Amino acid sequence: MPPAIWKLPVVVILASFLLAGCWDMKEINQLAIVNLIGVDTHKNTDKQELYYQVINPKGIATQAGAPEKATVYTYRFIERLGDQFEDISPDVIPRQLFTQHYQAIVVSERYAKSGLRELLNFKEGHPERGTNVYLLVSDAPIDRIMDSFIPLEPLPGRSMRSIIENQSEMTGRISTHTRMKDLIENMETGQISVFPIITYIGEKSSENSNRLEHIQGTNGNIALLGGALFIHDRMVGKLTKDEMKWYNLLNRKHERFLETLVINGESVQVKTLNTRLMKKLELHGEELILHIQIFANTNLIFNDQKVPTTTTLFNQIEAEFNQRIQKESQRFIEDSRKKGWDVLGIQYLLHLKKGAQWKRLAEDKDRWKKVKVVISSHNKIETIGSLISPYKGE
Amino acid sequence: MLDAVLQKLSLSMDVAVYPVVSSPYKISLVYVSSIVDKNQLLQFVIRPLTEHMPCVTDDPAESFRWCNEYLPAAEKQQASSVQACVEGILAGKCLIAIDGLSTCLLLDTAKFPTRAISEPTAETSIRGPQEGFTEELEINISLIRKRLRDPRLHFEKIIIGHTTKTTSSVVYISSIAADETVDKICSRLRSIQTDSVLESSYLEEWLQETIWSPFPTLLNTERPDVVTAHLLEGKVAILTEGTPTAILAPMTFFQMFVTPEDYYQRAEFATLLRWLRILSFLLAVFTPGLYISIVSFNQELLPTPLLISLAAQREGVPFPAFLEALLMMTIFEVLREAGLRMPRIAGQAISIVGALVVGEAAVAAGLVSTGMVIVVSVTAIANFVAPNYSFGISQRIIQFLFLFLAGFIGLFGLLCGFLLLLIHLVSLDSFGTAYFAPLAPTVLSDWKDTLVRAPKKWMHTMPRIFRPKRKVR
Amino acid sequence: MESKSITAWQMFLLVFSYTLGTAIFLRPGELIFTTKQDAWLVPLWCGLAGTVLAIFWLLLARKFHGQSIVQICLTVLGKKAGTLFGLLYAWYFIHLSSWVVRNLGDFMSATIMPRTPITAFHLLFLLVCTYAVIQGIRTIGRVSEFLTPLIFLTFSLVWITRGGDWNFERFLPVFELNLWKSIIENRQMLAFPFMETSAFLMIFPLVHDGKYVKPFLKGVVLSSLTLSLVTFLTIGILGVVRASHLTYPLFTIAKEIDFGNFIQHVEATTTMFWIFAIFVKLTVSFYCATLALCQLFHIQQRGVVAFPLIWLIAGIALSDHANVVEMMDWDHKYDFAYQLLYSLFIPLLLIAVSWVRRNHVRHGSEESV
Amino acid sequence: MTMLVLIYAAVTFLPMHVFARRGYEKGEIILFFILSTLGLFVWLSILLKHPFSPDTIVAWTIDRFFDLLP
Repeated sequence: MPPAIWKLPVVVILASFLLAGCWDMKEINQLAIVNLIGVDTHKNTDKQELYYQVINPKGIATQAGAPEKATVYTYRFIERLGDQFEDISPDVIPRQLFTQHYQAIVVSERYAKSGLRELLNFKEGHPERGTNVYLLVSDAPIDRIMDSFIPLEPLPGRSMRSIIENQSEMTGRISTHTRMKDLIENMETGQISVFPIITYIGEKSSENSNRLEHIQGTNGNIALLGGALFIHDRMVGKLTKDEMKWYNLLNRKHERFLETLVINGESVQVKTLNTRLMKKLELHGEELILHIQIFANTNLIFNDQKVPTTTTLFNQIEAEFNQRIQKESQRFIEDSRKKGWDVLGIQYLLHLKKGAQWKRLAEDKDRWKKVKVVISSHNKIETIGSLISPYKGE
Repeated sequence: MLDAVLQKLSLSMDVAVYPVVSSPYKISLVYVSSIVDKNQLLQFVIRPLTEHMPCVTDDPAESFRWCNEYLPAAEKQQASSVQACVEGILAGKCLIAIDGLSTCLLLDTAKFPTRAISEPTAETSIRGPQEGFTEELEINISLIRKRLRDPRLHFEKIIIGHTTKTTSSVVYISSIAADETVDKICSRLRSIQTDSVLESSYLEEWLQETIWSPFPTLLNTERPDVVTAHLLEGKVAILTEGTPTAILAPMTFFQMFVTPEDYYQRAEFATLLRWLRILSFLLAVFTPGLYISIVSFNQELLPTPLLISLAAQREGVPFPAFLEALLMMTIFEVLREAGLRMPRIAGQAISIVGALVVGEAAVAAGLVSTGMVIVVSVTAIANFVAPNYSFGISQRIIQFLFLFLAGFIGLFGLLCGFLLLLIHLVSLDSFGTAYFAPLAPTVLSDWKDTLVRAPKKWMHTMPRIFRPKRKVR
Repeated sequence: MESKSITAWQMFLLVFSYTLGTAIFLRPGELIFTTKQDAWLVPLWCGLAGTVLAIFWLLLARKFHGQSIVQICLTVLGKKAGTLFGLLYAWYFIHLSSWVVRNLGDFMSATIMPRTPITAFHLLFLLVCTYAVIQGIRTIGRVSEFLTPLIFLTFSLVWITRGGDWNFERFLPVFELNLWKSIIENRQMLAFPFMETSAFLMIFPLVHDGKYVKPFLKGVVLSSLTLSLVTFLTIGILGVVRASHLTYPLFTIAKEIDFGNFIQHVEATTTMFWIFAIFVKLTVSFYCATLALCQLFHIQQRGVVAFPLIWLIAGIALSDHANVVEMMDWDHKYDFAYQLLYSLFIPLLLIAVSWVRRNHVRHGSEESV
Repeated sequence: MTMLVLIYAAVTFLPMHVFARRGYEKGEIILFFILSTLGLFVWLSILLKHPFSPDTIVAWTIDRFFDLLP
């Protein structure tokens, strides 16, 4: 057993370490926990307006029954994004910025149109600022969104996040793949990406926390408007909620899909449980054809038919559902083609193909305009609600 | 001869000289009254000498020969040298000295005051035998003999300590225990140069190879059934005179999580309990360090709601997290020590109740955050789960080491602490068996009894790490 | 202390985590940057070349049974030249350890603890390594036996939780790389994880009764497979775009774990488990450096040599390069040539000299050694 | 600068004193001294702002003598 020769100098080194103190030590109550970040261009200068919504811990952790206190504070900076950002925050915020747990980032339409590349580099650059966060575009002036309290949810950042997650769970109009890192990937490969647009209902932002006493739920609140379409890192257009639904279906973004059909005069609502979508790009002679096949098991949520529900009715519903999907998606593809948006990402599919012939086709930038799209869909109704045959009413 | 012996014994209060016959030559008895069985002495020595001794002949040798034959004592011994006589008297024997003769007769009438066999205090178990060892070596040996009626059970006698001369016995089953382990232990015991051995822990320190290790490489226990179980697995036990605790060697790290109850309960219940003990070891060692490094270095590990509530809690706390933890833990240690020193009944309760009361008061006074009190009391309670008390102490030492490292450089310090601990554990070995045996030098067949307590039906092979002679149980 | 030996299974684990140590953090990003979505093929043929080198070293070790590379230099080249080449090897191992330590320091300060100077990490980590080195190879073998399953477990957990973002389209178009250009471009991949296993030339004699051939080969082959698997998974989850621009793609994968909205931001703890691999790598290279010096100057106490080396290695790690980019650039240009000297030229020289000397002896011309 | 020399003294002369008292061979103590002085030189080169970087030396030699691969 070698004598403990390493003990003596070790004590010297460790002692000198302990005296030197700890560099990375930051107490919990020295942290300004950021929950929501907003970015907007500052009038016509090249600076940006940055909004940091910081949580007030005492405001949230109050026991039940205590009067509602301000749960968040918004700090506004006017500064160029990239340079010396670290040192301007301490001018105003007395604590160290802790941006690792922020829930969402809201970008104004103006800023989105001018390109987000700088913001993405800024966010990915430092490990403390992540890009695994939902990106939202706001068409209302951004200070109205950042400066208002939201009923029911103490933290506005969390409310935006739950809007997106619930919406994608229930209706499938928004997919959860709308994070900043998805924009990064699509930006480089030239694909299209769609991010939710939110707006503020009401004229004035409700700055005061006693707004939470009012019974009014909808006005003075954030609401989902539609989708913002991005090519590379610029916002180029808007999609309505309805178009968003088709976009998500055709790009395998989500498994949920909701559709109301009218069969022999009465409405029927069908919701898909899991949709599987196959995209195959084929070359027939000189002609490029994109085959899209959709398979779905559906759930009949609302059935207002006067006719007794029999399998024939089901077949009828399924046929109508398939037919509606083919017609509507063709219409959606035509509209977007007119506006010059490669919604199906055909250019990207071309790029993925192997072989010299495909390479030649991929060179021509708007080859995707001349591609014929064939859509076929098959679905099967699996579950119905608790009404086996709806009431007739007479 | 008699005078020389008395002069050597320096006439302490309890040395008695009793002249039996005084006519032609003096025959006298010398004994230590405190450690001699009086009525046995009266009945078997004094009465026959005074009444039945035939005519007193004037030849001392004749009467000596008579005493030698007719005195009905269990063990007679002739002692010629003064030293032997003195040793005999001090060992509780009574000496018959006849004038004019150089040899004397020693009769064994020793009766040391002993305690009755009672329940072991440290290691209680709900089910299983309730008898524990006592201070008397013979009684302890009988307790083991009672359980192991096997001719190959050996008790080797070794006398240690040149003033106390405590007899300690090395117990092993020769058909199972590995020979080199037994030889190593016996040679090491024989090589001990000390004057006194009052408790088996003296031997423990001599037997331990590494001096600077907080981890005990020998298991101490007061229960004969534990000793028998380990003997059957090829280990060696060391019983010492005057202490109820026996030492068991060789021992691995994972034996510390084994309690005798594991083998008396059902298999799956025992396995879950064993995992609970391992978890509580990890809790006891890592929670303070982890809490400090999360609260003051990488806060992002906490989920957001917890982070917010912790921030709200720590709003008014004056100390940084590291100092606060140090303060609370020293208070807990003080309270625990106070609990131990109190009389047995109040002891354990005081330390827990005191801790929580002090904790609450500190929180009310705003000195400490509630989260810290929870963390420190969880560590303290998890520390009590360790079945072996000396293992509990080593946990407390490591707790503080990890706290300092985490307080100094956060998670990285904790990582280095864990690595130092692992290297230290892995480099230890107790009597030829690797200390971290079934895991570090992986011996898969032994996993069934360390990490998991397999049901009896499957346990038909012996643990291989102790190199037993017999492979099948 | 060398009498203590390690078992074949421990040897395999040592080789496995030694090769994967820092390579798993640094290599996938660079590979994806150069050979886009076919990056996972490169480690395969690097492993192939590595195995060829491994077989060459095994032959050398078989020829001089029971001797480490330093002792071989002494026996073959005699006292003076032998010590010179032995010192060269000792310097190589010291240089290796300083790279490993520097990579660790950069990783820690770039990801988890940005404000701590990297020397703090270096000194503390080297202290732990010295304690392991002083305890001997048996302890190092057992430590790796306990740690490697932990590392593997954490890896598989991370990949499972990140399954959600998997997307096969990121691999198309497949097999587009032209082999020769990618070999030239990624030659530093051959040098960094695979030529460094020449350090095991020091550890071959320490394996229990000479069973070092199979575990060593298995270790090299399996680690190259794991490297290619990791690159494959990085491309699948992060995508070629992000993976090629990130300094530590593995860290970003751990950072973005989001399992049921509760297990988030666990990157700090997961990377702590991966640092065990770096610990094993550093301990092995540090042990080889100490052993080389001890065998050169016939020293029994490893502590006497190990302890000043902390001081030296931490210094070299700091003074070697200013930043990560400079280091990667040097690594790309010179690493292959530099390590070729130790892994190929010197062993070849040793074999040649020993062959020439045996001819002299057989032809009866006595040559004083 | 003085802090460095102080630590150097603590790290080399204290242990050397212990080794001498413990009766180690001459060779061991000398090697210990050489290694820790080497360490001192490296740290001095860092403090004096032109760091001793073995990699640049290797790069220089490779460029001059053997130009192996592009």
